[in-house]
Amino acid sequence: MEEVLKVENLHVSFATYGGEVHAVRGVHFKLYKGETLAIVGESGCGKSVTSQSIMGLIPKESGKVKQGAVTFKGKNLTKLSEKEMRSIRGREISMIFQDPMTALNPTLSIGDQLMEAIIQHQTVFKREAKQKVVNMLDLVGISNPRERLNQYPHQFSGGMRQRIVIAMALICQPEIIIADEPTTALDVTIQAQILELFQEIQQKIGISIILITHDLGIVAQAADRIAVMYAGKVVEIGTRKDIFYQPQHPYTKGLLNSVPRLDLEEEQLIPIPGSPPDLFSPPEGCPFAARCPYTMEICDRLYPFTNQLSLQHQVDCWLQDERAQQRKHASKHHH
Amino acid sequence: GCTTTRDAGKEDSDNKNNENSKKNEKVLRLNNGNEPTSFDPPVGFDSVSWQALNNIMEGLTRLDENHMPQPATAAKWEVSDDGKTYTFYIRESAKWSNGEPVTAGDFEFAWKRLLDPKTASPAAFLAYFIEGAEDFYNGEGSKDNIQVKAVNDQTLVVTLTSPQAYFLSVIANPCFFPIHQKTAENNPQWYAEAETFVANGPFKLTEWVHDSHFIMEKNDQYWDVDQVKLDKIHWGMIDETNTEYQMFQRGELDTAAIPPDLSEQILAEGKAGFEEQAGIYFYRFNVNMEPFQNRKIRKAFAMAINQQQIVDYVTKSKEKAAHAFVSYGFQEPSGKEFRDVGGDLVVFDAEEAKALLKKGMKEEGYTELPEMILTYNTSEAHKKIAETLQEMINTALDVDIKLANMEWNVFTDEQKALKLQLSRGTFLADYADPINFLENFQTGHTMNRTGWSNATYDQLIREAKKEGNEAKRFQIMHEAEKILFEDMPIFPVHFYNQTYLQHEKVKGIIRHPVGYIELKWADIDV
Amino acid sequence: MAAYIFKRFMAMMMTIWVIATLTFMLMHAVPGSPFNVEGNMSDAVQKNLESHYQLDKPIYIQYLRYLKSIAMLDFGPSIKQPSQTVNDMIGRGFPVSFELGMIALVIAVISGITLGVIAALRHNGVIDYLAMTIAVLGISIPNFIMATMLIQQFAVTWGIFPTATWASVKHMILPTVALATGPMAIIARLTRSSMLEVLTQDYIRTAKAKGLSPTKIIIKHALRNALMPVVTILGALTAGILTGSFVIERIFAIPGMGKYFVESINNRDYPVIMGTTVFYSAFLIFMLFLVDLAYGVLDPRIKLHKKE
Amino acid sequence: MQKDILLEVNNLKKYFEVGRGKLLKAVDDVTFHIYRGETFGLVGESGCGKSTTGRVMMRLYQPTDGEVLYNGKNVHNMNAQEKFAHNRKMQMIFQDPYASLNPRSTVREIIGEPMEVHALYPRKQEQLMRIYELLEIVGLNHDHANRYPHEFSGGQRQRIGIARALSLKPEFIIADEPISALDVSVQAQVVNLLKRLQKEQRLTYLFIAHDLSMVKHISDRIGVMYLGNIVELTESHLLYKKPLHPYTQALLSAIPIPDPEIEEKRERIILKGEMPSPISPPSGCAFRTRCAEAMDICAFQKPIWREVEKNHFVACHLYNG
Amino acid sequence: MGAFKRDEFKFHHIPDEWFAAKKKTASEREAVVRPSLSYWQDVWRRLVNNRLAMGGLFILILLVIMAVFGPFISGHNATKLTLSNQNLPPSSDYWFGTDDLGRDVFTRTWYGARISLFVGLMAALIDFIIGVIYGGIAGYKGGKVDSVMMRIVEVLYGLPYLLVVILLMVVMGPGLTTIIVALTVTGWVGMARIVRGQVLKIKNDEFILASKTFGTSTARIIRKNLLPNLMGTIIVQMTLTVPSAIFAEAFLSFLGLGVQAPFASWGVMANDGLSSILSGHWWRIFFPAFFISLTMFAFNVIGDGLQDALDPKLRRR
Ligand SMILES: Nc1ncnc2c1ncn2[C@@H]1O[C@H](COP(=O)(O)OP(=O)(O)OP(=O)(O)O)[C@@H](O)[C@H]1O
Ligand SMILES: Nc1ncnc2c1ncn2[C@@H]1O[C@H](COP(=O)(O)OP(=O)(O)OP(=O)(O)O)[C@@H](O)[C@H]1O
Ligand SMILES: [Mg+2]
Ligand SMILES: [Mg+2]
Repeated sequence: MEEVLKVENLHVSFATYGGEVHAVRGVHFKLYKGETLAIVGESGCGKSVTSQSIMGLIPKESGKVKQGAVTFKGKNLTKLSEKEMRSIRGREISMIFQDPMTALNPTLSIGDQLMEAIIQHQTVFKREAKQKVVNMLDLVGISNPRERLNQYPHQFSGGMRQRIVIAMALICQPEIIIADEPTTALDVTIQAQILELFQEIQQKIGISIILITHDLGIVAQAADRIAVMYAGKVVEIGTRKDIFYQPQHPYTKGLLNSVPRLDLEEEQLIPIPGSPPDLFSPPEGCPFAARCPYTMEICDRLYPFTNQLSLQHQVDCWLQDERAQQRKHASKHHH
Repeated sequence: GCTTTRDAGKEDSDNKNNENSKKNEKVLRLNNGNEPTSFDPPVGFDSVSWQALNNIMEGLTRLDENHMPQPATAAKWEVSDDGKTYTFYIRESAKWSNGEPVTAGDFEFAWKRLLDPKTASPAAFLAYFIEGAEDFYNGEGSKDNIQVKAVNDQTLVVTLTSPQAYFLSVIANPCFFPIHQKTAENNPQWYAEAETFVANGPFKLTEWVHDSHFIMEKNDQYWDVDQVKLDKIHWGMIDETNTEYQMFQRGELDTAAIPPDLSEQILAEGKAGFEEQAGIYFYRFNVNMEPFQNRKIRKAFAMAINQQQIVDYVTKSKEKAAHAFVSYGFQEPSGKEFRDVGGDLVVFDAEEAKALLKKGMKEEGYTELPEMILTYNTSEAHKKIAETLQEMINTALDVDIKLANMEWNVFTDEQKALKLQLSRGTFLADYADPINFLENFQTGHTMNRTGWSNATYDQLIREAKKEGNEAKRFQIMHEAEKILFEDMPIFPVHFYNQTYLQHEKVKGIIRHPVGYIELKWADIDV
Repeated sequence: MAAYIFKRFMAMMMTIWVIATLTFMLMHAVPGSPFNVEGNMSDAVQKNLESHYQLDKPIYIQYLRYLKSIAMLDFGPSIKQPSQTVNDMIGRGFPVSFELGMIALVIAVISGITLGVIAALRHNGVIDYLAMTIAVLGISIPNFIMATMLIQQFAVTWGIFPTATWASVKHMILPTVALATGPMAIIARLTRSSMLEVLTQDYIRTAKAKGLSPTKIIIKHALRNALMPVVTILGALTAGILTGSFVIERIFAIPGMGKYFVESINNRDYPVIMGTTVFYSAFLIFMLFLVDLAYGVLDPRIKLHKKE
Repeated sequence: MQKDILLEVNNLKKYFEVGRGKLLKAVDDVTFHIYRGETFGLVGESGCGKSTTGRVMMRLYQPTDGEVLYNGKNVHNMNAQEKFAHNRKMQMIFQDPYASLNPRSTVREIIGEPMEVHALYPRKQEQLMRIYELLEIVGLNHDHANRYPHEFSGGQRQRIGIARALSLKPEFIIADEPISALDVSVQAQVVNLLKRLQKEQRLTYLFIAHDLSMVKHISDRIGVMYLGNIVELTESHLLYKKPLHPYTQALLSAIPIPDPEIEEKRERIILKGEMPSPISPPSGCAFRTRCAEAMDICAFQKPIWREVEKNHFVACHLYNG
Repeated sequence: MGAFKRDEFKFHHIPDEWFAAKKKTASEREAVVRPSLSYWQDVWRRLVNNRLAMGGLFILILLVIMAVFGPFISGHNATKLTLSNQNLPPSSDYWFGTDDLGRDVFTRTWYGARISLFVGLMAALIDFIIGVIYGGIAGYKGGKVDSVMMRIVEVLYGLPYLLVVILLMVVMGPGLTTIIVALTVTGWVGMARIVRGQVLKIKNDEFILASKTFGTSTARIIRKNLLPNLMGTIIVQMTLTVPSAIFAEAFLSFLGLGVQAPFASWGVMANDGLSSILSGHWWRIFFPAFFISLTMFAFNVIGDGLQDALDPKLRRR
């Protein structure tokens, strides 16, 4: 498998009135060609910040990439100048944002907004650019694309706007698309349409997708590999099957247990108690310790090391340690 | 039309100089302050209209540099023995700017129009000297009874109600200017635009952009055109003294008024000219309101005022401090100055003032004076004087008086309705005779505004108006003025004068005390 | 659309009528008369003048006459300057005031927006502070002081510009600058805050993700949206400039219409008061209407007929 | 389960006037009833009129037509006193935990407000005790009482909202999407809490959501709404097993299941387009524009609301006759 | 996979007991770690961090102190004329020079500060009361009531202000009260508009709805739920009203409406000193104009700072 993007030990923090927010604290993952990597995790765990650092879109006034590297085509994106970064954005890596209602400029026609990306990155005639836009809109399933070029975002429904946003991301045929919760704002029926569109496109063009979401259902449907984030860290990463059928991290397990399933008649949901930690002062040890049913003394003191369970499957958890395993066995034998 | 709106006259001064030397034109640039009210002679009864009217038109007489009436359109006149009937002989060379002769009929037409209630001329009262005038104006008599008759084209006979020596001076006022009858009958609005204006003065109106500027040029039809030196006069309308001064500094104006703040400096440097003006700045007591119903208290306040200090330190424009009501500039038959003969009728005396106040308060049974308010109409200059008066009264009498200012129209209304205790007043003479000053304090006169009434005084004024003997008349007037100051319904502050800046090359501009400017003899050194 | 405009027009007429009526009442409630003079004016003369201008008629007849004059759009002659009609005065003064106001507005808008944008882009930086200090100074120096200082420096001391009047382009510079500073400051502050707001919007992030250059993002994406609040106040600002120009017109001896607003009231020149008030309120309301139209053009989401 | 009807909604309509003369038919002729003690789920896509239905029931809006009977009494036809008394019986939990708590009030003030309005506890101390009790019930503790909403996480806030709704000891609670703004890991907390409370306090719920899996989990019966209409209503286990209406079928198939193997095998019905505007809804059956099985009749006749089998209502021409 | 290799050395230092299970109580799980700050404490904290705003606040406090004590410092009287001491430039005796009637500009400046600041604050206060009530009603009632009320505002804009002012002066006589009334005749409109907009915005917020569901009276909703949430906007608006009222007072005083001579506000002093730009007596216009500017600057930066501090975007962090 060809590696197109590698994120290593990424640390990002923000200076706010309330103090420094450690939004991302050592994220690492790789993205292979043609695959869909899902990043799941709850709100505020740093998914968006991770994607923003890949794009170099961390707001300069307050945010800072403190450590780590994002390697793309041999270049460390975190070290590139703004100008170099601009030539990558939209052309080689593009992004789809969560809310299609606000992601489009309300005062510009969609044709205008789609065309400017092409014009920015390629030397083409306007006619040519227009043709490309029309083709792309056609691809994402907007009927009568030529007529609709002059319309404004408010004249489209939410689902159509999200298609337009997708078309915008695809228009320069990038290698990577980062989709930050592309369907969260949409209804399930529309979500199904959009997810299907993603799959179609991936089959046609073969790009790599980073899909950020907090919906495990979507992940089960659309991802090849999954990274589970918690409080600014990737706590578990593995293939779809690894995560769903052999989850190792208590958080991953908890997550799977806490969502109801349409197809089953389970009686009780098992929630994860408590709330995610505040990133103003992240705990020294494992951030999940406070909510973890298997907490040990060490969890509060030291962040666990990464355990390589298989070629693709890694998990950061003290429970993987032999000593913890032993105790577990011991207590099992007791009963 | 106004095709040359932005004409040469408005260009930069450097440009202007070039052009002038090329054409050798003598252009005078003046500021009229505001849009003239009207160039209809009987209607435009104020200085913004007179300034211009006096130079584009001419009456029977014209005031000379000594402000004395001289033959103008009338070449000569005769006065009957009883001094009541005047026969004017109009010069044959007097022409309108359209080439037609100025006739006695034009005068008769104009004067009767002045008195016509339909004209609604605010100046009509000036013509009340004429037999039958007042009745007609009040809608009681007929037009034909007005004793103004054009005997023929050249001869105009006027009969007065009483012999008035100053009649010749009064008719120099623009409201007595003739009107070209035919023009006026064809186009009732003939005076509204430069194109239709028919002039008979040293200049004619050639351009008038309302609220912006107007231009007059030498009138070659004028009978005395040889005396006229200027080719052109450009009048701007700059209603802001500071700007006017700044324009003068930049050479965009040839004369300018002096901003109050600068007058001391400029006068000290001797750069400014100044001229007497027949007018007085004074304050009115309301004799119907406490505590000023008491004569002694009024006098005490009047004597607490140091007029000299006010002109020296506050107005600072070299005005003359006023110690009586009639201003300087009126000659008695004896050749003496009226004011000098009359002398000072009230002078600053803090001791005496204090004593008078004490006596007055005793008379009225006051242990303490009631609250007093000194009111002036809103203006920076008035405020300064009011503040000074307040201070002077406080220092001399140890009395607190409050200040209040009012919007001008409200102020006038309240003053007329006798609602103000102590309030500011101004009188500017309409014609050059002391009686014009003194008649104001007759009982019930619109200018009285004090509630003061004195039968002897009223009688004296009536007598003076009828008196044919000049020496006697002046005697009566002095007597009246003394009575006024005995009772002290007013106290004077200062007489007006006109201070102005003028470029050295400009010569021969005459500023009359009755408030208008004379450009017939003006000239510019090239 | 036509129906909307008609409805709007009727509402405008209604407002103007109310304003005219109130003004009429105010005008007659205030003491003083057009014929008050400092000097001598006998009662007879005064009476004569009043009957000449029909001010001796009962008040309701005068009111009806004014209503008629409004309906006919003919306010008759001025009382103070009887040889001119109110229509003449407005017809002559308004274009000048309009020219002055518009130039000032253009200056204010361009410089205000520039200043505001620069400040927003350097939020909390030295440039931001500097720009906002300029803006605050612009608001806080009274324009009569500003005007007098400008003349003193630029015309008298340095002789670069002519002092006053409204004759050539050169003449226009100082008065328009003096008039523009206040509105400029207001626009600058408004632009700054709305720009700051817009810059946090998602579509700006989208534009960045497309790889557009900052200049392009600001000009094409941010500015247009940031200007929306600026456009909103433009109507009121224009009308304000028009009346506010009184001081400037006076200082610079510009033959505009501003003086009539003040002088007609000081003179109790009733026809002129009514004429200018009706004209002004109509203009104001019309400007607000234009702003609505402009809003629709700038923001495609707003359709005119959707608003009440 | 005893089948005692607590609440009845009959032919409820709510039209909003938008612009001149235009009507937005947010709720267009809806009929259902809720049994005492049950949880009635209402699902549907955004804008289909769920909240409006809830709000009309809560009397936040006046209905355009139809009635809401609570214990047989029309809630919109009460005098002031009755209204005030009724307020205590029915409470609401809102969707947005950020917007539904006054940011300027402390938790204590927020939970105490309804009690103060109804003057339940004349003594401050008693009220405070009750507030503490409520906080405990929802799993928060005493020191939280003096804090401000912005200091809490979303899940905690939603629990504060629940505590507030409970403060008047209501019988019936309308929960308008109480979990859709919450994190997945926290949603279960709130749902479990609601379930526990239902048992402990014998509450009846109207549970509004667009997440069908959660609705199915918590509800006894479910109504599926589409464009102002309820298209299908049945017991929750039946709905998944045997959906009748094409819209319900599509809706169910669109919901991803967090299990890769099942997902791989699943056949999906992907609906075309999106929900039409409620200002100009399609004639006849509102769903026909997106329905794969639309027939001619669907265009001009509105399908009737009928009980196709026991406890299974549906409005669709496919099941006519 | 070198990066992910265990660090054997560190690992061995971990004591075995640390791997014992540990129970957490519910309250530990629900711990709220954020510091407890009320909304206003939070705003204040942000404001303090804004140097410009703090500068403004400092200036303002200084101005107020000077307004209180300033007139007594120099030992000169504010109204005493000393005609022989006219137009003296600033010196060790007269720190700000003297005016055209020989009065001490320093003392007058601080007297003026009292008047100007008082007028500004009073006008802002009254604007606040009227504007909040009017805007609140228009916004809360909405619909017809709103559009009629907004029409009235339009009419108010169209009326010739000068006429209104003159009438006021006639009815009430000149003085401080009159000037404050005159300032507020139209001054409240801005406040009303803003309040109306805000009310329109938040009146449908869920927390208001929530309050309605338990039968809260309208009055209580406005008092307890609406107003506290409007306060931020209102305060920002007030900081902008104060300077504009100070400014407008200058204009009205010029019409003769304000405090009566010999006392003078800054605006009057600046106006009276206008021609000193030409005469070179710069101190007569400079000081009042400078302090007007300074006050406006202070209020404006405080307003801007507050606006930033109140920004809801930053609030959720
Ligand atoms: N510009 C910023 N300034 C300050 N803090 C920020 C900024 N952007 C993000 N953060 C903080 O960083 C943390 C991670 O945010 P991020 O947006 O990556 O979360 P997320 O996982 O995408 O959550 P969600 O699912 O809600 O989108 C949060 O605590 C957030 O408050
Ligand atoms: N106050 C209102 N005025 C006008 N239209 C309204 C109003 N409230 C709701 N609507 C409209 O009524 C329709 C139904 O809205 P409602 O809020 O009931 O939908 P919903 O099913 O709750 O959607 P969501 O899942 O997004 O909450 C929508 O089209 C909405 O725009
Ligand atoms: Mg995110
Ligand atoms: Mg809803």
